[in-house]
Amino acid sequence: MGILSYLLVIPFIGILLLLCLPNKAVFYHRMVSNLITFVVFCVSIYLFSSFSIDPSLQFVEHTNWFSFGSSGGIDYSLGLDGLSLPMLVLTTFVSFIASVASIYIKKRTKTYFSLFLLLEVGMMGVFLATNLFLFFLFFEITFVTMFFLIGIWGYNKKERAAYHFLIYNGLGSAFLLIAIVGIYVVFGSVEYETVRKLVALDIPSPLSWTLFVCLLLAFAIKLPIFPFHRWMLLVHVEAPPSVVIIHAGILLKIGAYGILRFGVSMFSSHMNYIATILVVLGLINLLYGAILAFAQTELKRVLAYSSISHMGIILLGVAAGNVIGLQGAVLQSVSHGLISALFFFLVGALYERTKSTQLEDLGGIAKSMPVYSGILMIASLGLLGLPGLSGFVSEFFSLLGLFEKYPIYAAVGTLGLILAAVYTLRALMEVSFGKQQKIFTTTDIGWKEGLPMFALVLIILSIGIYPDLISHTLNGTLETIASEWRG
Amino acid sequence: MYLTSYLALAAILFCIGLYGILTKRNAVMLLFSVELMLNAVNLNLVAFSRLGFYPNVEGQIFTFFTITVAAAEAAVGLAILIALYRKKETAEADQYNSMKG
Amino acid sequence: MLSYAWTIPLFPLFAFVVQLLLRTKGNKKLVSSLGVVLTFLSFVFSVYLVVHSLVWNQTIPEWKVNWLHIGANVVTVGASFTPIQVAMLFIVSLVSCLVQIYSMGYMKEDKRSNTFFAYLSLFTFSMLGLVIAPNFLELYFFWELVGVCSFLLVGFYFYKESAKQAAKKAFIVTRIGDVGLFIAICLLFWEVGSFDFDVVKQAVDANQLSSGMITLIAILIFVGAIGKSGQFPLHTWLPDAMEGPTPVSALIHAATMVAAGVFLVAETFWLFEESSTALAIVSYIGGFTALFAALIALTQTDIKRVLAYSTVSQLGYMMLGLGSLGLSSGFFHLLTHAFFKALLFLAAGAVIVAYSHEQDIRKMGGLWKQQRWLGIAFLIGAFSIAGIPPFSGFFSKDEIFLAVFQSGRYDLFVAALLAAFCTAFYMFRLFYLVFAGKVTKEKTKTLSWHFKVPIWILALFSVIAGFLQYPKHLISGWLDETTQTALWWIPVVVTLMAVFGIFLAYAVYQKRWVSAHTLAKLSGIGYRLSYRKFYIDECYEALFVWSLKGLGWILMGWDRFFVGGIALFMKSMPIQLSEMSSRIQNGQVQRYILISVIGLLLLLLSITVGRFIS
Amino acid sequence: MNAEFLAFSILSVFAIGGAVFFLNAGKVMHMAIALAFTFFSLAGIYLLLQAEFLAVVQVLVYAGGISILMIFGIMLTKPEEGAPSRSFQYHQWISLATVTGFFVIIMTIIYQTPILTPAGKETSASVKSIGSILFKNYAIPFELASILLLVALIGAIVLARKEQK
Amino acid sequence: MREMVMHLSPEWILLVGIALVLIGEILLHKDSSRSMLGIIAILTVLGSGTLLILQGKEVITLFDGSYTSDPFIRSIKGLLVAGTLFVLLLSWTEKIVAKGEYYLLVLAALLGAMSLISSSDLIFLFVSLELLSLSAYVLVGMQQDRLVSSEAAWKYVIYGGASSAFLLYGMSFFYGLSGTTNLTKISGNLAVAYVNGYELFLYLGFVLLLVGIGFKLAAVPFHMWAPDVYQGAPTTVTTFLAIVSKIAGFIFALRLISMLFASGGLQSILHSMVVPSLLILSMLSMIFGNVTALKQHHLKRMLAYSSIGHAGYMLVAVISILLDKQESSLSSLYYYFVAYLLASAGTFATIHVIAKDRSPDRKVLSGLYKRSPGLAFSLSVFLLSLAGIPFTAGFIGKFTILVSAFGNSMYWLTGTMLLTTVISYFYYFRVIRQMYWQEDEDVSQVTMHWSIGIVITFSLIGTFFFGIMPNVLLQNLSNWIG
Repeated sequence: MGILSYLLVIPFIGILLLLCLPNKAVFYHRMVSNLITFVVFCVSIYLFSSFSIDPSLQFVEHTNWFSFGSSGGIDYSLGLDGLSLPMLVLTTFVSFIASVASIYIKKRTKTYFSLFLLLEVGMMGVFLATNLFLFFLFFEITFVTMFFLIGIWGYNKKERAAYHFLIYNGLGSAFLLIAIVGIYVVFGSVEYETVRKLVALDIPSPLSWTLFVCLLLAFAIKLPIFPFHRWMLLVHVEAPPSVVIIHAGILLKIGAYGILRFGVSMFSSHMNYIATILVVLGLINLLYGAILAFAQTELKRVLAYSSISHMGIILLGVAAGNVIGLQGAVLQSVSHGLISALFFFLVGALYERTKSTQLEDLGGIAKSMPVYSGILMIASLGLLGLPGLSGFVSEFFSLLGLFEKYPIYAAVGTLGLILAAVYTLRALMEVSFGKQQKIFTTTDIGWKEGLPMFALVLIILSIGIYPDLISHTLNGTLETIASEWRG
Repeated sequence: MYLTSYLALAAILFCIGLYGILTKRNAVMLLFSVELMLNAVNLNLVAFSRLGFYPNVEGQIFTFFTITVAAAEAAVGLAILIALYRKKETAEADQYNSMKG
Repeated sequence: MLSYAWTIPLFPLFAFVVQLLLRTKGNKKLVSSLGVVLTFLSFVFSVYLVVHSLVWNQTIPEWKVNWLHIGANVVTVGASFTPIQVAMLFIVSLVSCLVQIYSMGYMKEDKRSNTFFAYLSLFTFSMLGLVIAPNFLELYFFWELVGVCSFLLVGFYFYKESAKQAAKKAFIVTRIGDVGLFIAICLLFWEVGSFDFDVVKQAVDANQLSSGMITLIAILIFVGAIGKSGQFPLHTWLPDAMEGPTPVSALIHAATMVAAGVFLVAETFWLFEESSTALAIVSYIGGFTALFAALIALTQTDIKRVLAYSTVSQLGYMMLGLGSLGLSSGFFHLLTHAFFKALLFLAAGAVIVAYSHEQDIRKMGGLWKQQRWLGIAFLIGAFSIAGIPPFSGFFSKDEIFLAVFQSGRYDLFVAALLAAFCTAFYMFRLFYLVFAGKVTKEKTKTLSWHFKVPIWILALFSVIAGFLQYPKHLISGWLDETTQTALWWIPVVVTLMAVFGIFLAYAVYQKRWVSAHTLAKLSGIGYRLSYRKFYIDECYEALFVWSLKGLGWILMGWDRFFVGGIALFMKSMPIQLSEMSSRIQNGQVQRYILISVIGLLLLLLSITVGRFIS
Repeated sequence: MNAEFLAFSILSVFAIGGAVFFLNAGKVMHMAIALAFTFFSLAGIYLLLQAEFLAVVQVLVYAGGISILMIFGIMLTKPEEGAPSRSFQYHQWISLATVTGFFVIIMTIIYQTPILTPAGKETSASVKSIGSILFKNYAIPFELASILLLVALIGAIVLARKEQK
Repeated sequence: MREMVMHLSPEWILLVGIALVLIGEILLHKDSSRSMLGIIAILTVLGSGTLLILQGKEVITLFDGSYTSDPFIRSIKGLLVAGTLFVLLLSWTEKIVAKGEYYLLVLAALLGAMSLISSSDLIFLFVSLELLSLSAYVLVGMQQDRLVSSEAAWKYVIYGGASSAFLLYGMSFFYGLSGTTNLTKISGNLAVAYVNGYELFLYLGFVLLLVGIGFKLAAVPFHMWAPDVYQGAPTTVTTFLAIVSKIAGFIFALRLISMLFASGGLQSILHSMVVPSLLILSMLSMIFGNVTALKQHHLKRMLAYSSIGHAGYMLVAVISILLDKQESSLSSLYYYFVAYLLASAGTFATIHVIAKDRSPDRKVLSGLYKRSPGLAFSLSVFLLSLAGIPFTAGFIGKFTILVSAFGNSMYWLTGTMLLTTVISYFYYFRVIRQMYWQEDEDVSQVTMHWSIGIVITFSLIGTFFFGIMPNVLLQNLSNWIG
């Protein structure tokens, strides 16, 4: 067992510990979860620091697992490259934050944290896996645990949300499974590298197109791309804050990661054909989400639609097809992960105090909660892509990349920047500016909530000021991908 | 030509049995209809065993088994019906519908 | 020492961090003086640079470090110190320092003054950063940052509904312009492969870019400038931005940030020079804005709004100058305007404080008698902006008129003259209404030295700044521009227009030979248009805000009913099927057999029929 | 028109007639008797097919055993006659159509490709040959059949006996 | 004779067991406990399993090939034995008056099932099938204090009688065309008939057979009996039907079809008719089974529909086997059997424990997470395995079937299978939801007999084990079969 396997095992230790604790020891449940997620985060930081910057796969682990049929076997293989590393670190970090943000969870904490840790395993596994089968397994873990996390600990319409999550993601994973089965049958392997090479050898056939479209659909639902977005709204609105942090922060990015990993990297020649379609879809997402975000009257819905809008930017970056665009897409994944984590943490803190996130009920929070609204301000500015915060870098890279081949589309895409400002500021101002609408018990945030928020702000700031922090590790891998795509 | 006539007769009886099983309201008649269907099949088998491409005795042996099974089935079916009748107090087959959906 | 010039913006940044940390607990006086002191250090350093660069004509070394990798390209971050930049450094740090001093008085009673000073420091940092940026990306970085500071400061009184709206408007409208700049930067990157000004300049000089592309990029950059500098049609945010505290108006919305657009055009002037179309657009928009805003300023009743429109108008002048190939004229006006407009705003702030936060000029009067020093200072500013010799405004305006005339755009020349007339009129309308006439308030507040010192310093600069260009063409020299031969009649005509404007104001508001009322009636619909700011806001409201809202509602319906409907359909289809299938399962065994036999029949048919067909 | 054909015709008319009467008889008891008649006719047809052993078994098991069993069943359950419900009528028509369809298909297939008996290959199966094949080749099924009968026996007892509690 | 005893020993021992139980039942006093007989039954089944293992890898054919037993068949028999063992263990607490007869019938049914899958002769097949069915009819109706039990038995016997008439009718045509009932010989004669223009008879015969097969598998549209019977039967019997009867039915179908159409001349029929009709059956089963399950409240009824859906999945594997005859498809089917067996046994066992005297409506599960976290967890795992979620055996099973199907270019079938799997998530997760986030009205502790504990534990471990270490089975399977 290598370090990556240990990484996957650590949360299980946490689960065991939790099982040993009595039901009532809520504080200790939290502590165990915080501790474990923190340890995992530290390990991932260690991985980050000892990662040597080149496009190769590192920390590789490879064991035969099982074989079936005439095709080659399916292996247990883990590894990290420049693409998965930032996502892994994002995952561990956001998980830690979400674990801390779970203070708003008050019932059945033991089950909650067990599922939470399991979810973390799933998410890490998704990024660590270097074959499709393993990827799928971990993907499904996230799917099942999320269903419970939404369904048990959500707000009023939690069941509807959970079921929407179930149908859409179920469909997505069905598509994914078709693709994986097909790839396994057609190419005789599920290892990323092998498949990539074999796909590159063939000229696109109807069969490989089908597989590719299935893959794309799977991740389109996860991301989500325009007509598949309904489920995500409900999840954003109804799930508890800490779960939404994970959901908006990481799970949506699995879609982006999937498109990059399987679409761009594996099926590069196919991707080339549909790049323009992808650009158009990206634009639709970007503008559609933005306009709808503007029309919402509830804070979480605003954020949900803004997520759709931001996922559009990822698509644009991917579709740009050059290193810059891809960098933008990955950075956007990371950055939006952090910013939305921060945002939903804030929303959770707000809901805890006001018991409402309707914009009309809110207002003038800045008076009684200056620190809170300061952080909210930073989060908003990050969301609308202010230079100096991580959101800018990613949007800039994505659009800059797009300008190379699709200047007109890119120019239309910049409209998104304006709209982002419009809806974000509207939401921000309805919450913290103006007259205080109701008498809430609004005490400002304390250290418990403040520290993790500050940590997030700090990271958002540092990526914004020095994006190479992340994009450095990416470059090698992305260059290989981009050269394939253009080759 | 002969064989075809036998087969036709079997088919007619089979279909009558089938129609009976589909429409008779008395539960005992359902069991009877099943027996009729099985009889039709027996006729088929016997006809084949004598007049088929490869006339041989296996068809008759088959029929022998079929008759045995049919008798057993009839017995069990009737036993079940009696048990059911005790609770439902009716022999109307369409009344036996407490499970549905 | 010179090689550390890049540290200039860091002083206020440090101040910002410390002030933010001391936000709640810090002693107000300490916190504010920290800002002042550190900004003053920046100022001193800037002066040092000015001496080296402008006076001794030394080149100050650029400073660069690698910042980020964009694909294969390495983008640097750094600082460069061309004469324009050094001059801007000087202006920004000076005005900023003065305004901070002023604010110590102005914000004394505000509970959140520490936050205010922190914001001011942040702004100073961003503005200084913007000024010394050696490449487009860094410039854009700070460009947005100053926008945010402006937003924060406009919305400083967040609990006021109007401040909230104004801040939002300020941010969004300028962002529309920023997007232009953003696109320009992206295009330049793919054309040239770098963001650096010098690299781009070399490429432009080497004719690497097609002329169409240059025009496009220049126009897009100008769009950015339009947004920031409040040019028509994106000017609407600037008057509303007066909702912020007055020192902010003086610093950001008069002297520095709004001039950033002009600065940007000046900085990339080599690009504009290559495209006559772009220049024409710059000058026409500038000229139009100058007149248009001046016309609006004629009728406004809020002291700060008058000044705001005046700012818009003056910025239009600067653009006009630049568009007419008068780089030095435009920049020179920027310089002088920074002094006199800051002066006017600070004075106006003092007036407002004196009247206990009353801003309506119709409720003022007779302040001359109570606070004469203020009157004098305001008068200096007014003369300067009206273009009365020997005040600084006269010289810079004169240059612009000269440039416009020589560019051959006589229509713009006439418009500019009209604007000059209006300028003089509305300034003195303001002066007479506020300072002359009856005393409306018996006891006005006495003002502390915090008010007086900055005002007087700025007044001093307003008076003397003009002489930078007059006997010796210092500015042109710095900018490496050949001086144009002056035409004698232009200053005369301009001054006459100004004097005429002043006289009219005197006649109407001091002597009341003609009542303002009849004048308004005379102009008919013109008055109404001017008073309602040509209904631009209303138009925008109808055009953009409502259409966006409408679109939002339509899409909302679409999203909920159509997209959601499809999802619902997909969901209900299995359920319908399920219901159908469980209805068939009615509990009767005969029904079951029937269904199975029908199934058998269909199967048989489909197979045999399929067999016969194929 | 030989004797065998005549016999077949008569017997088949009896068999079908019995079956049709079974379908349409008004009283349950009549139905049972009609069907017993059919079973008898079938035994005759078996004789025609030279399956004497089966004919005997048919008479014993069906005409004798099963018919009697059924009549017992009828008596035990005291059937009452009544008009079929509306929904059931509906069901009847569909059933009729389906069965007719099924019948048509079978008849088409039977008559489209008639199976011709190879000349001179008719075998007559004596009881002896049946017995020997049965116990030589079909010993296991025979054993199984005995278990089956045991199961039926036990099952019938278990099911039909009165509840003990 | 000695050979016959040796080779048939797994079946013989069941006969012995039946006899012992019968004798015991007669000897025992009316009111005394029948657990002794249960132990005998269990021992018998265990013995049968042991003998199966002892037979090793040899291939046995008896009576002109009408009885065959090869390693694959034997491993399937192993599954049947295991399934029956689970059923017997569960039966310990089942409320049935005639417990002795009950054990006897279970053994007889197992005997029927085991000889069913070994037989290669139409007569043999028919008799074994009827032995299985007849025992099942009686078993279903044995809970005489419940009306539904009798009613279920009634429906079962009528439906079963009709379908065996159809099956026989079909068999009679095959016999007529080939003149033999021996499946090893039948195919060649059929090919002759096919060439001579009797293909329509073949079609007719096959479709009629399909009724009988469909009935055993509970495949749509011949599934109509299943929901009522599953619901009405005692839970243990339902388990038996869902596991043993179904698995035996599949192997029966597979052998029958593959041997009927084994001859090269009939390959075109296999492709033009057999596979398409199975395909239709499979698709309909997957769709209707899963879709109808959506509306069900009654757990056993829901599981009945779910098992109809699973029959559809398994049919996919059967079709793959018919198409490519690769061992991998065979092992995929086997793997699915294992997964399905474990999960179903576990599920029914849990329901058996929880529902007790009540009708197992979904509501009985409310708040189970509090009353018995272990049971709630196990039931969740079983349901997840049925739904095909990774790290359970069900997923690997589904995956292998998908691979086989895709490898045979059955893309639409693959698609349908996954789509219906998604639909199935709904009702499986709804049950889980009921346990975890529906508050409970009933707070009584759940008590469980040790025998059921064994079943649940074993199923749970197995479900996880085969989900995580699939190679253990897959590797061995290819050894056995290859």
